[in-house]
This record gives sequence, structure tokens and C-alpha cells, in this order.
Amino acid sequence: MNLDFSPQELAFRNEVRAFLAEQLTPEFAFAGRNCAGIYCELPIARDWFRVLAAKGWSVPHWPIEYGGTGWTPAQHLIFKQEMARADAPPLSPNSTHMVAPVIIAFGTDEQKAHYLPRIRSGEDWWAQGYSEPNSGSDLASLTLKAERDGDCYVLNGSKIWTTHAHFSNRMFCLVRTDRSGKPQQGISFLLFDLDLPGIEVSPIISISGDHELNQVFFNNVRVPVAGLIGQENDGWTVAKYLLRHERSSMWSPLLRARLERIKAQSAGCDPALQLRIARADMRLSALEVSELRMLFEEMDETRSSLMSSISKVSGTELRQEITELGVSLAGRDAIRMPDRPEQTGRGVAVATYLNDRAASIYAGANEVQRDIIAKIMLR
Amino acid sequence: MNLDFSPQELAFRNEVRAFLAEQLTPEFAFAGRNCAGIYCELPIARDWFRVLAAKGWSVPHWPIEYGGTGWTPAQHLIFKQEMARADAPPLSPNSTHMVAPVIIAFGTDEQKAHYLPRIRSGEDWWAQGYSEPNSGSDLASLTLKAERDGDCYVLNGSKIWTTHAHFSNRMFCLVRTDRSGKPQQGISFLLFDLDLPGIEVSPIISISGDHELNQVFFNNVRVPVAGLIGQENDGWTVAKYLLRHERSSMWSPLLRARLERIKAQSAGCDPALQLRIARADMRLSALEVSELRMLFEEMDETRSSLMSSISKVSGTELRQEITELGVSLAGRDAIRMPDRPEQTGRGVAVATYLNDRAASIYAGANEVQRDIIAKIMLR
Amino acid sequence: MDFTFTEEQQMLRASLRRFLADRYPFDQRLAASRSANGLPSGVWAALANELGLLSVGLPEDHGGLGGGAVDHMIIMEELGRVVALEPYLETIVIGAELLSRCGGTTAQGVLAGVVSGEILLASAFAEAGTELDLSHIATRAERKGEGWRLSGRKTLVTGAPWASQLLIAARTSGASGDASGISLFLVDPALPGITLDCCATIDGRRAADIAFDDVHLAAEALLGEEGKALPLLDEVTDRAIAALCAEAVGAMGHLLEATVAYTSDRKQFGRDLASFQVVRHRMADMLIEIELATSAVYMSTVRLDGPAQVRKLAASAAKAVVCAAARFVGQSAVQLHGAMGMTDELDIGHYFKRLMVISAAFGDADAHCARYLSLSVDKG
Amino acid sequence: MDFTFTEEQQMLRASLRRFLADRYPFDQRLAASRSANGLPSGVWAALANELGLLSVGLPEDHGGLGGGAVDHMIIMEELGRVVALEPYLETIVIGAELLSRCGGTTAQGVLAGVVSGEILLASAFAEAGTELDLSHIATRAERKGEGWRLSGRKTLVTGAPWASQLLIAARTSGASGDASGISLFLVDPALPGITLDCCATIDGRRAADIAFDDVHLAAEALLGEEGKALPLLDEVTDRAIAALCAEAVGAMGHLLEATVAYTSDRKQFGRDLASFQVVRHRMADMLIEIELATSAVYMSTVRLDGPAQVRKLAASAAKAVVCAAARFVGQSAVQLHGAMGMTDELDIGHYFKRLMVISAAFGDADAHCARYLSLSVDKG
Repeated sequence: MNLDFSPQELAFRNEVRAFLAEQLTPEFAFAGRNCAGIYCELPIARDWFRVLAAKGWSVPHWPIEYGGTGWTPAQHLIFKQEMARADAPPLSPNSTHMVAPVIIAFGTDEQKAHYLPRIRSGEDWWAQGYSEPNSGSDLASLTLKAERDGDCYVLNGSKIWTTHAHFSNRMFCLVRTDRSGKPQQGISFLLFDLDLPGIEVSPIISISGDHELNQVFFNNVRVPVAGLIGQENDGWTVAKYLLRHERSSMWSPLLRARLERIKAQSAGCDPALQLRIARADMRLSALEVSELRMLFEEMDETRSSLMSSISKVSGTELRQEITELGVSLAGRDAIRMPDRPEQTGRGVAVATYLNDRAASIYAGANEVQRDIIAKIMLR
Repeated sequence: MNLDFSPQELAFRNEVRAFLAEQLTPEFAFAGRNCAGIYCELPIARDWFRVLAAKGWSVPHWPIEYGGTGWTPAQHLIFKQEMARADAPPLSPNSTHMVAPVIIAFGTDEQKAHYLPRIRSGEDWWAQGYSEPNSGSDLASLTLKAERDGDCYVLNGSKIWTTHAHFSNRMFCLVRTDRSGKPQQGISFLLFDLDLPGIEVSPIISISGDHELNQVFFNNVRVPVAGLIGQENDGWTVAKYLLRHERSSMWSPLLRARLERIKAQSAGCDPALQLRIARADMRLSALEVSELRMLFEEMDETRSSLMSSISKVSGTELRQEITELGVSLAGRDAIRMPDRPEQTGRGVAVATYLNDRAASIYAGANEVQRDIIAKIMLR
Repeated sequence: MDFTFTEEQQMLRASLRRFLADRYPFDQRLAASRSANGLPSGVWAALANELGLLSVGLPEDHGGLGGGAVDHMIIMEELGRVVALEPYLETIVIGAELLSRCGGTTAQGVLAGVVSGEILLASAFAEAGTELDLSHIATRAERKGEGWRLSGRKTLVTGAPWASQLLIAARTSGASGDASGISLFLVDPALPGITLDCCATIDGRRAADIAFDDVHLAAEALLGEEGKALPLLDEVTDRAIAALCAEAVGAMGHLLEATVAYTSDRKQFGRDLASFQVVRHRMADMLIEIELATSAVYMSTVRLDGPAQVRKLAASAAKAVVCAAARFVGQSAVQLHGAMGMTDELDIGHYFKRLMVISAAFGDADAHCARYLSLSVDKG
Repeated sequence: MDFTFTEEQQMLRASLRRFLADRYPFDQRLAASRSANGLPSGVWAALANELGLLSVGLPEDHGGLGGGAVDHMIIMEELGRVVALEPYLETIVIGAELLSRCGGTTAQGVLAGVVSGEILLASAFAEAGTELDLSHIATRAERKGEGWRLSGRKTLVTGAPWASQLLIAARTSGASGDASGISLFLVDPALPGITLDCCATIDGRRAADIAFDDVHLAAEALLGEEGKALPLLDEVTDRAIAALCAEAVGAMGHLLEATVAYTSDRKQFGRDLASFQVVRHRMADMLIEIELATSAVYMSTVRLDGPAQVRKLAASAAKAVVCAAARFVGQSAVQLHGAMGMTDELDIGHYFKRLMVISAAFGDADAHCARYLSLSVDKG
């Protein structure tokens, strides 16, 4: 048992730091630091992604044959920590961490050849089509209709809470191709372009005033069958695979960066607030080790599911606690209407707090995560 | 809207204070202050009760014809506040507040004439027979069997968590006289003496080491039918009446006395602990007003049920918070095994904390109370 | 000991609630908050003239009906239920109360305009970090001939962009921290040397950062006695706190009702959301918090006319209890609405943000906890 | 970066768990805790000789196997699972570690007896209120001829009634608050002038208030260098904290398992208790707290051999996180067991009380929060 990096790992850390010192311009860091949403917006996000791509670091976790780096877990950890610490713009995982692993696991050679290089280079930007107006945490109840007609599926219905759809040119989507069986059956996993006729992307403004989310309407949209991933009606298997893959996400590096920024501003503040900051700090240091354990401990499928839900709950709730500290620290100044903080820096504390209320709702509401934890524990 | 007492009320308060100054001896106050359980033990509790009885204040809330005082709500409030403030021994409500109102409402003239004077004088001391080993918060599932045989019921089974049964000479009891209908049907409300043949009172030691609770075993116990209250199989109606009557209980006077004692000892203590004390103090001051509102606001049955459950939850949880402050304040000294604090004063903080863990369990677990609140709110 | 409302108070609540239900639909409120001016047109005038609301709480010898703090509480709670934009707090609870307490011809004249709905007011006592200790404000006014010269800055003065008169606290003598030497001035925001930097606040209302650069004030601008304003400002701060807490109770009441309605309607996993026990218990806890908050508001309201120590303790307890409730109720309402609660379209987020603003006003929960602690120690 | 246990460590855990499952049933533990002596007979000897456990974590040059902090962590966690009474913390983690670090002939001799299971130790550094600042202890030892005279009081010295040797910290020079001038002594509790006032603690263990009235100590009683003990005592305090936190994780693990089992079995309103969503979520939260506590323990354990600042921060974080977890897990276990959880008969309450003792030892959560804060500020 050992929490220190090896000399090789420290050397790698120096390499990452040197890269960041050179390539992460003040503009990138400003946007990263003042990103009040989940991810930075385009064009800054894409510009930064292309810097990473040029270095060969845009998709480090992919298999080497598709452009991954073959890093050890410790290297991935170092990369994440250093990126967060340097205020690199947070990037959406849709393309690199969600659809790409699915294409690698289930895609045909044509699909791989077509999509993967464009993801790796930053040319393509993907949106996720999962939630529907009447189907949130209960994903299996989705109804977006896809009827086969020749070499196309005809899509009717809508997807909602589609983050950054207005920046994306492609979408991966769960659609209903059969409604005769159980809800989990009859779902298919489909890829298509967002500029197809009949698709309308309609903004949803969040309580922070930001436009991150969208509703996407489908009106007789003809999607080529070539976009089908895996078998028709077998999309649930694909979705579950993706869910497992998502589990590598770590909350603590970003939280550490945020909390250190708060600590740096907290000298002389209200003693009760200082105690709250210290408590969050101590809890974060425990979460950091928990996330290291997820990365380094061997676990079976059950334990891995359990830890994933535990990490979602504790990571998001600590995230909310920390952004709330930011609001307390800002005092009355936090009541100013935030004004596009990613570009102006104004109101980032309050906008972040407001946006982060969603952290316990998205990606499987924390109530659902607790249901999962209990179910595993009680079986 | 006015939170002040009238001149008449202030005069009454002086009368109560004068009475306490004269009659509440240091021994009584010592026992009251160091009572780590819910109520003081006999003989001290009975001795104090008899002092109250001599003054005519042992059953102030009863109708005047049976020996009540006819006080206004404000007078009842003042009496409770002053008793708590002076560290008067907390008394069990079993006799005066539970079985007596039931006898007054449902009893025959004979039952009233037999039981009420003995309660008022402190001659009789009653135990409550509600919970059973497999029937806690779900009271309607009780199974203690009472079979009619001539002019007796024959009781078999057991009651559990019977507070102070070892100090009591009588018991009121919910028994099952019919098992054919719904669980709430077929229950009867029965009074009897605890020295009947076949009754065995077996102590249950609690985690504080105290003996407050008992299990009471019934082995072919012959209870005279004369002890039946109301109609056979109609005990659920009686039990519900009692539950409504119980609602007049106030948590805040005792909590105020405890918290003021903690505040008096807290000078110079850890700043985090001081903040916790201040928060509890502020919350208690809100609870005090809530309990005044329950006493003085007109409410219908629904609102009264709702407020009763709200008061149970917030009162008990604040009680637990305050006793926990006592443990924090005691520091490492709280690890000493408490040694009959009511008699010795030793370990009262820790014993109170341990016993008070039950506050969120007894009298309808707080989970059940929240179910009730939600049910009322959602209908 | 009396917890009943008078018949007049019950009628006041009923008529205001009816008026707001008719005339204050949320979509119009939202549109108004985004308009240039930021207020729905006609509502304030209707409150003044149709309902005669603005005089209800004011002293009788100043054209009011003498209702006092309980009436303010009722009105603020009802305004909170519809997350109203109108500056009742700024103009009436703070502004008119200050004017009527200071008295004098100037004040009388302005009060008449306030009651008739023609004059809106805004006030600035505190500066950053001095919310609960006004003896440390840095704005100064110096005698200059017959009048005064005012210099300093006040940030985030809520309602200032709407106000035709400002009530400004400044030090006229003594050093920072002295209890005496603070004075109150009535200031026309159009005077030379005054700059208003207006902004919207997260609750859709308006505020301004105000700079006073050597502003010439006439002698009559001084309200009340020179250098003696601090106790009055302290008292009015507690009145503002009690009123804001009442508003918060109204807002929380709406959030709980909306959450009960939404979860009863919304399906998840084939069942009503409201059938899930954790959802039910969370709503039960919301109600518990609101009940305690309501009691805390009663207490602070009734204590406003009592001794300063008792009044301050009650105000701080109310603010701390209400902030804790507002945090829990607001966060729970958003959480139980799921992603819908995160949208600008629903009213939930707007109530949530109004509660944030209330929590940050006149000292946050931590600040009031500290004040309560230090006052308790003084007392003990 | 390595989160695996060595094969030896895995075997250590497995064999100790097996031993305790066989030889440490709860009813015998309870009976022993109520016996005059307070310890189950034979267990300590078996740990020493059958399992060779007592030498596992000690340095190799002192007869140990060199396992160190991670081995102590494993052992304490397993002892925590059975809420063991044995003074492994007092004798090994604190006592033997101190002796082996001080070195010297006296220490070597005692260590041999410790490893063989013949000698139990107890230590007293802190006095009331000095848990985390030992420079303020009031016990003093003064040179007298070749030896020392010791005077002072130590309260609630856990394990003292069992110990044949005591390790006592006293000031030998300087003034209260000075970093230097604290020394450590090995003291035979049978010496004239020593009074042990023994008591039971709520966890069923034993402690004593000890008075030293002009006790004559031989020169060899001094362990290590005169006046230089403070850094060592600070370090061993953090070792004790990490070990106690590991014990707490073991105890919490048992509480959660027992609660899952009980709620799966117990019926309420015709259903398993464990089918109620609020019960399920509360158990999920218990698990979350235990996972975070486990991580905090790993961190503090691994940091024990690092620089003092890093070590202290990690120990304080662990103590605060573990205390919070212990509070929530303990209270939840009692609550979910209902009235049964309140009885002396079930093991639940005994684990609950052990967790209270652990939480109060070597500084409570508030104290460690304050220490963490002050250390962070120093660092920043």
C-alpha cells in the first residue's frame, strides 16, 4: 500500500506539466476556470481538443490501434489531475468516452473507419440522445419511434436534456424499434448526423441563464440503417456497456482545483465558513483516495457497479457542497445575475452553484443510485 | 399576535414559582436534573407526585369534576415551563395523561369512581401494554390473545418495551379478542392489576445500562371482564382517542432546561461546538413557538394530526441533537460508564444521550411519523 | 399570549392573495422581470390605490393604518408566494418606516408620495462586510455651509434603479466603529456626483452600485438627529430581516405545493413519483422546515417592538432558521422536479434564486449564527 | 501508487478473522467485559503465541516482523469487527511502538515481554484538554539524585488496570507550552505514591484515573532523550488515531452487516423492513460513509511515515471523516433496529458505544477539524 508516484510517474507528470505550461494559453485557462457548466462551450473546447489531438493526447484511453496512448492507470490519473489543476477547459465525454468505446466494441469496420478518426481529431462533435420528456432516470421507458422503411429508419418523437446538441454535428441515440416485448427489449442504438431534414434543435435555458441543454425534435427523420450499432432491438446491451464504460469518470480532480481556489480566497472569512471549508476539504481527501481505489483495486463486476454508484453520489454531493461554499464566500456579491462567466468571468460562483444543482439529477438521479446500492447490498 | 403573558398569567407564574421554591427540595431537583431516562424512577417520582397532589396540581388537565384545575392553555404552559426550569422530576404520563383520559371518556361510573381518585393521589401507578415483540410501530398487528371464559378474559402472550412496569401496580393493555376481521378490528382495551397470577415482569436493560423497560409475559392470566373499557373488539377506537389525547405533549420546556444547562457550561469551549450550541438554541426557539402555536391556534383534526407528527419528529430530533451536545461538551469524560446518574449524578450526559436514541423510535418511529405527514399532505 | 390574526389582518391576507392570484400570473412576472424597467406595469399603483396596501402597516400619525410588523409580515408572505418583484420591502418596510420614525417636514412630504404609490424608495446602510455592524461603514458626509457633502460607495443597493429617492447612511463624525456619528440622508439619485451602475440580480430584480462623489446635499437632506441614526438603522435592519423571512416562508410554501403537485402527476418507473417513500419523506421534511421557519418568523416579528437585545436575538434566530429551511426546501424542490426543476421555464428555479437572494441579504446564516452566539454570551 | 495488500497481509487478515470468528463470540466477550478482570481469558496469549500477532507490526530489530502501520491497520480493523476488548492499541500500537523507537536496554527488556504476551502496557500523554497539544501537560518529573520524582494526574488512562507497565509523559524542564522539555518514563504502577482509581468505560473496557504523588523513579525509567519526547509522542498520537480509525471501520462494517440482516428478516406492516425505500437508502448512505472512512484510513495509515505536516493533516482528516461516519452509521444502526437496537442484549449498542469512545479519543471531530484548519492555514 503506497500513495506515492514512482520516479517514472513523476517524470510523466513533468512531461504533462511542461505540455500544459506551453500549450494551455491564458485564454484556455480562463475559459476552463470560469466554466460554470459541465463542459466548456465551442469553439474554445474544440480548439483545446485540437491542441490535445496534435500532441496525441485527445483519446488517451482508447486502444493503441485506434490512437490511444497505452498509459497506465497512474498516468491517466496524473493526466486528469494536471489538467484540472491547470484549469484546462473541461471537455464533453460524449464523443471520446461514450460513443467511441461503443463503436470500438460493437461497430463494424466501416463504422470504425468512418467515425473514430473524426472523433480523435476533433472534427466531429457528438450529442447524446438518451432522455425523453417522459423518460428520465427510467431510461427503459423511452418511446422515440424508429420505423424501418427500406434502407432507412424513420424517426418520430423527441429527445430532451441534450447537452450541447447545438454545438454537435452527430448524435448517438436510443430509439424504439419494437414495442411488443419488455421495455428493455425493442430498443436500438443508432448513429446519425444532426443536419438531417426533420431534426429541430430547440434550446432549453437553465436556471443559471445558460444555454447548455436542448430538446431535439424528430419529424419523419430518415436515418440510414448504416448507422445502426449492434443488432436491431439490442440497444439495451449497448447502452449498458456504455454505462459500465462511463464508470471511469473521476470527480475529485476538478473538485480539488475548485476547492483550492476557494481556500486561497478564504483567509479571514467567517469562522463558521472556514470550518465548512475544512470539512469539505477533509471529505474530499477521502473521496480522492476512494477514486484512486476504484482506479487501482481489482474488482469484480458487482463491486465495480457498487463503487460506481457510491462515487456518483458522493462525488456529486461533494461537488454541490463545494460550489455552495463558493457562493457563501462570494457573500452578497453572489446575487448579481451571472453574465456568461466562461467569457467574462462574472458570476462564475453563482452560475456554477446553480448549474451544479443538476449534478444529483443527471446521469441517473442520486435517488436511483441509492436504490442501486441498496439492491446490490441486499441481494 | 403577542408572545407575552398577561398580568394575571404572570401572577400565576409567581404562584407556581413560589410553590416550587418551597416544595421542590434539592433532592427532588437533583433527581430531576439527573434523570437520564424518560421519567424519574419510583420512589422519588411518587413522592413528588404526592406533593403535587397535596397542592391539587397532580392532574391539572382533567375536567374539574374529577379533580382538574380548569387552567387556561397559558397556565398549563407556564406550569410545564416552570416545572422544567426548576428541574422537577419528569413524571410518566401513563396514569394521568393516558389511561385517565380514556377512563373519563369511555369508562363506566364504577370504573371512574374506582380508578381516577387513586391516580390523582398517586396511589396507583400504571404501565402501558401496547407494543409486542413482533408489533412495534405497526400496532394493529398485535396478537396478545384474550379469550373470554365466564366473567374473565384469559390472557396469553407478551407485551414488550413496557416502561416502568416494575414500578407499576396496574396496566392498561391492548389485547386481541377476535382475529377474524381486519387487523384493526378485534382489539380490546383492558385494565387489570399487575399482581394477577400468571404475569411475569422481566427486565430489559438498555444500552445505557438502565432498567427502564420490561417484557411482560402472560400465562393463562385471568382478567375480570369488569376491566374492559368500551366495547369488546372496539379497542382500536379507544387507542386512537388516546393517541389524539397524547398530542398535547410539549418537548420544548425540558429541552430548554437542558440546553440552558449546556450553555452555562460552554464558555470557552471549542468554537465549532459553540456554533453547534447556538444553532440548536435558535432551532429550539423556533420549536418553542411551534409548540405554542399548537397550544393556542385553532386547528381542525387534520391540521392537529399533522402538527402532532411534525412536533414528534422535530422535538425528538432536536432532543437528540441537544443530548449529543452534552456528550461533546463532556469530552473524553463522557466515556466513563454511567452509574445510576439519577442517584449519583455521575454520567448523566452520556446516559441521557444513549437513552435518547430511543426518542426517534418510541411513540411511533419517526419514519412512521414522516409517512403520516406525507399521507396527509398528499391527500 | 395570542396567536390569532385580527379580522382586519385576515381580510388583508385574503384580499391580497386574491389580487395576486388574478393579477400576478407567473408568465407576466417573468416577462416583466426581463423588460427594460423590470416591473409589471400597473401593479404597484393598484396595490397603492385599489388595495390601499401601502399604508396598512404604517403608523397612523403618518397617514398609515397603524398595522405594524404583523401586517408587514402578512403582506411579505403573500408577495413571497408569487415571488413578486415589487419593492415593498425597500419602499415600505425599510423606507417608509425610516421616514416615519425620523419625522420632519421632508419626511412627511415623501411619505405622502410613498403611500399614494408615486414614490419608490431604496436604502443603503451597509457596505461590503458591514451588514450586521453598521458602525464600520466608510461612506462619509461632511458639513459644508448649510448643507452636506457626501462621498462613498454603496454596492448592490436593491431597488435603487426604480427609486426616486434614496435613503443613505453615512458617517458624519467620529471614527469607524464608533456607535455615534452615523447619520441618515434623503438623497435624490439625480443629483450631480451620483453614479448608478445598474444590474439585474439573480431573482430578476434590479440593483445598483452607487458612487457618491462629493455630492452636495441641502440641509434638509438630513433625516432625524445628526449622528444618532445607528440604533434606528439597527432596528430597521431587524425589521427588514423579519419581513424577508416572512417572504421566504411564502416562497417556500409555494415550492412545497408545486412539488407535491408535480410529484403527484409525474410518472417514473410506472408509478407516481409521489408514491416513492424517499420522495414522500423529503416532502415531509420540507413541511417540517417550513413550519419551524414560520414559527421563527412569528417570533422575530413579535419581538420587533421589544428591547434591542431580545429583538436582535429573535431576528438572528429567524434568519438562521429560515436560511437553513430555504436551503433545504429550495434544493429539495429542484431535486424532486428533476431536470425540469433546472429549467428557466418553470417557476421553481426563480423561487429558488429569490430564496438565495433573501439568504444573502442582511447577513447570511453563518453571520447570524455568530451574532446570536455573541449576543447570547453578552446576555449570559 | 499501490492499493494492494501483500500476500502476508492478506493471510494475516484471513487468519485473524478466522481466529476471532471461532474464539470471540459476542456473548463471551460480553461476559468477559463484565467479569472482574474485564478481559476474556486466554485470548491475548493465543494472539501472542498461536497467531504470533503481537510482533507482526513491530520493527525487525526489536523482535518484530517489520509490518508497520498497514499491519496495525489490518489487525485493528479485524479487532473492530468483533468489538474486541484487548488492549492491542495500548500495548502494541502505542506502547511497543514507543518502546522500540526510544530503544535502550530497559525498553528492549519490556518489549520482549510484550511480544510474548506477558506484559500489557498503558500510556498516558494527554491530560484534559491537551489531547492535540501535549506541550501543555501539567504532570512534572524532577531530577532527584540519580533518579526522578514524578507528580501529577492523568485521567481515564485506558487499559491502565490491565497494564504491568505504564508509559507516562511529564514535563522535565521548561514552561507549559514549550516544545522541548517533555520526557517519557516507564513506570511500574505498583510503585509507592501511585494511586489508580479504576473504572469501567462505556465500551465495557477498563480505564483508570492515575495520581502520581512524588513517585520515585530510577534513572533507567527515562525512555529516550530527556526533554525531547514531544515529536515522538505527536507521531505516536497520529499512529493511534489511524489505528483507532481502522478499528472504527471494522466496527462500522459489522454494524452495517447486522443492520442489513436484521431489516431483511424483520417484518413491519406486513413487509420486510428492508423493502422500505427510506430504510434502503439509509443503509446505502451507511455504506457510502464506510467507503469514504475506509479511504480516509488508508490515507492516514500510509502517511504515518511521511513528514509531520502531511501526517497530521491526514490523521486529522481521517479522524474527522471517521467520526462523522461513526456517528451516522452508529445512530442509523440503532434506529433501524428499532427498540431492539436500544437493548443491552444485542451487540448493536456495544458497537455503538465503542464508536463513541473512539470518537472521543485523541481529540474529537471538532478538535480535528480545528487542527486541520490551522495546519492548512500554516501550509497555505
